[in-house]
Amino acid sequence: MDTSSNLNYLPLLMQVAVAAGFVIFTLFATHLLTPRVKSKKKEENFECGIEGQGNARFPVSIRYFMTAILFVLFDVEVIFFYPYAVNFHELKLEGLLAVVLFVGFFLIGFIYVRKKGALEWEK
Amino acid sequence: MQKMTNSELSQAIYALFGERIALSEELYDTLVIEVAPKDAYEIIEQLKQDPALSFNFLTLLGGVHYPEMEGRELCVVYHLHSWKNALRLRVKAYLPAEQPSIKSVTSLFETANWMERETYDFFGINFEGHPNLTRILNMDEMDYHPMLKQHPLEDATREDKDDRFFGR
Amino acid sequence: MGKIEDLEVINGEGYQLTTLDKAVALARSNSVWPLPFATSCCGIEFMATMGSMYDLSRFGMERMSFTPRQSDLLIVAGTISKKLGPVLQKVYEQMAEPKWVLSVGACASSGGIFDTYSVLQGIDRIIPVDVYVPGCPPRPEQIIDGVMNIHRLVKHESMRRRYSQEYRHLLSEYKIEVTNAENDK
Amino acid sequence: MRHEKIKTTVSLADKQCMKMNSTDNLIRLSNGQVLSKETIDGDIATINFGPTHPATHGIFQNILTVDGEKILNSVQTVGYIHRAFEKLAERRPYNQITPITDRLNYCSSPINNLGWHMTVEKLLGVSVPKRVDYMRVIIMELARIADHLICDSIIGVDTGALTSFFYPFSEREKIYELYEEMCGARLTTNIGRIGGFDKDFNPVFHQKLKEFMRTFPAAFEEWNGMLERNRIFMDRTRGAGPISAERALAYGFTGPNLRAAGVDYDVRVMHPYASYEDFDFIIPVGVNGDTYDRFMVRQEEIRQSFRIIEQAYNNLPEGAFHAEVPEFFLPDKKDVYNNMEALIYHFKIIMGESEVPVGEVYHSVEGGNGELGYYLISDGGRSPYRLQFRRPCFIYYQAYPEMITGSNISDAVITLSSINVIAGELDA
Repeated sequence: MDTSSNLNYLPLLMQVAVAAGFVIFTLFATHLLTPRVKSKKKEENFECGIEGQGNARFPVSIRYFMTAILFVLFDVEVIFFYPYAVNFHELKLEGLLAVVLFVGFFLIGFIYVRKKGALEWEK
Repeated sequence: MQKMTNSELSQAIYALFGERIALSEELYDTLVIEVAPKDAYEIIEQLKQDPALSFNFLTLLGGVHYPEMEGRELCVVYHLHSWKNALRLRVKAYLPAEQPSIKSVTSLFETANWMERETYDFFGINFEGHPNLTRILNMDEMDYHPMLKQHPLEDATREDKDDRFFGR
Repeated sequence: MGKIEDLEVINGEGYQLTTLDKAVALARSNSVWPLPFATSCCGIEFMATMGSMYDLSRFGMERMSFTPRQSDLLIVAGTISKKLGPVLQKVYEQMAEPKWVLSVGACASSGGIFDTYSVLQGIDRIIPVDVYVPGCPPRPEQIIDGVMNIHRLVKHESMRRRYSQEYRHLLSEYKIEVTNAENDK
Repeated sequence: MRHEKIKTTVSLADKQCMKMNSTDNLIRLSNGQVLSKETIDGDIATINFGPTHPATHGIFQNILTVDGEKILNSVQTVGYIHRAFEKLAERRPYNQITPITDRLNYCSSPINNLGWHMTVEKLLGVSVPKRVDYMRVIIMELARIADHLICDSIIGVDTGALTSFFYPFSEREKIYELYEEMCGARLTTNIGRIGGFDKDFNPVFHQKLKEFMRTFPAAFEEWNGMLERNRIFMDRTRGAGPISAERALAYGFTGPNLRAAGVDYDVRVMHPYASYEDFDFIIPVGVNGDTYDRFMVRQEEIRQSFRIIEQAYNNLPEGAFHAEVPEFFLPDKKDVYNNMEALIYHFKIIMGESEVPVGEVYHSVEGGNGELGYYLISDGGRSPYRLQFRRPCFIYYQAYPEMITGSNISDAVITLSSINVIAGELDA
């Protein structure tokens, strides 16, 4: 395996090392540098200043989850457009067909979601 | 239509209620009438519904404490305002200090809800039929009614302003 | 401002040697995140301080955080009544260390002109205060001067202070019972 | 089939919430937790829109019972900065009550001060010269512009347009400079005296006022253009927190909030004071009383106030800048040293011993938020026997639960900032 190919991966490796290094460094640095004063009142959850009631772990209404997951779905779909947009000319017609098909499935899914009324906010 | 003057207003009120108005005088361009606490509610209701007078707006409701007047220590003051005749009317009802209680006018004017709670909070006047008569401005744990004249202005538990130095 | 010169530093060509303490303190002093506990008139004057004319964000105080979890400086601007005392105590106690308190205005510092039955005569009765700003309301320049004092405090604070004996004594005076031992991390 | 009802462990908010009006639907569980029926069978949450909250712009608390984003009920707690103004006013002499009044509605404190001075003048039976009236009108309309600037910029902040806070605030700083020329303070002004003003407009005030009148319209229209026809702003604010005219009247609304609901009641028109009848200005009236109408009514009122200032400033009459009220107006130093009465009056005013006739009077002015009234009972002593403030914020904040029930939390936030509740005035 000629060495030249894995040489040009070096910058990528350094990039990953710097990114991961920064994250780990800040995590540990803050853990070491900040003083820690624990107290019972500090552990309670913050309810705008008055005594908290009950606990916050309860089934939040489904609409929040539905909106969030649909956003993730269509956001990930957009990511696939980047490679397609880069070599748009080489992929000529069948490339276009593949993408149209891909988007078509999502479109059908979106229409179904609209019909089901998952995005309506008020019941 | 010609705006009604105070004198016409007092005659109209006398015509409407007659002897139930204990006293009526004109102080600084506002007619002041004094009524017995038990029929304050009907008088205000009639004043509101009467087409000619139509006192449709309760401007202010508050209490006054007169410690030296026997049997009439606490006074509830209603400020009514008739927008049709651009006239103000002040209705006063005097209550004894022991169990001061009067019928609440929240059913007539929604705005009286908090004003009555504030008057209860300050003077301890009980408003019968009030949906939620509790303290509104002071802490719930406060046991006395602060606006009564016998209570001091300063907070009793403070220790920074030593009376000896302030010549009190 | 965080001038490098007044720290004990060793200056070389293009580099400076200083203790970790000083470097961290300098970084902290220029990026304090305030919690504006603005209740009454001083709150509006604090808004004027954050406005474009006096612009508090020139000093690294751009980000106002309203949760005590992400704030270092509690700016109490305005009257604190007795009903609000427990709320202020809870907000102060839930702030992450290291934390500072700036009491803006006469009402927060000493009850001001409201020497009445319902006003807490000064917030230092319930929480330890680092800097007091006089005035009713103080002019924005005065508030910024108070913030400058806080920055000076932050810059010269050693990292050991929050574990020191007198800090623990100060907390116990305000009946804040600390659960972790002397210096466990 | 709806998913099986999970036993939620949510309990209601603290004891304030327990005081919900219908107490029959409360069920006490075995472990002592109290739950309302809706909490058990639905995903009802209880959110604390509490004292320290960025959206409340002040210190009051709403415990919202929420189903998802829709608000079902709101229980309010106020009084967090109750400073006992009325008890304090019974201890201070008359001219020292002015500093208290400007801490009522501290966004437009000159209106409170001058309202108080007019109340005492009415009690004393003093009529002030025309020039004082025009000076008072100019200062009160400046204060009204300043108050509306803050309120409308906060609506902009709450709909996400932070720049709409910075633009009007620089205008407000110009108004602060005008106050400084007149009374030395920016916010809590303590402007004027009982019977007029302590000093006339000095040349710097004239120059700054001319400068303000030259630059303000353009700057105001530029800021207004950012929000008024802005698609996002209109979608967010139209239909948020509506209140009908009857409900507004029942709740005792006055001022811009009532005019937004469609009733054109304005104290300056129905009971003109400080010679307001000399100026012509229109009363803007909204249609359906929602946040957008309140915003538009306040914007239009800024323009009308500006027109009043122009009219008042252009024909400002000559004459004395204070009335003959010796027991409240500090005589000049040369009089104090030369004649006896001035010395006595000087001493009385400083010691606060000036006599006031016995009587009771109610006078109200059109404040930034509505009819700001002073009910003064005096027994002739050095301080009022009883002074009650008609605080518009305290009176119309009762309607807040009714305005937000059924709307989303984000609408509740904008509604709160659009009715311009000032905590200082709310719990005096």
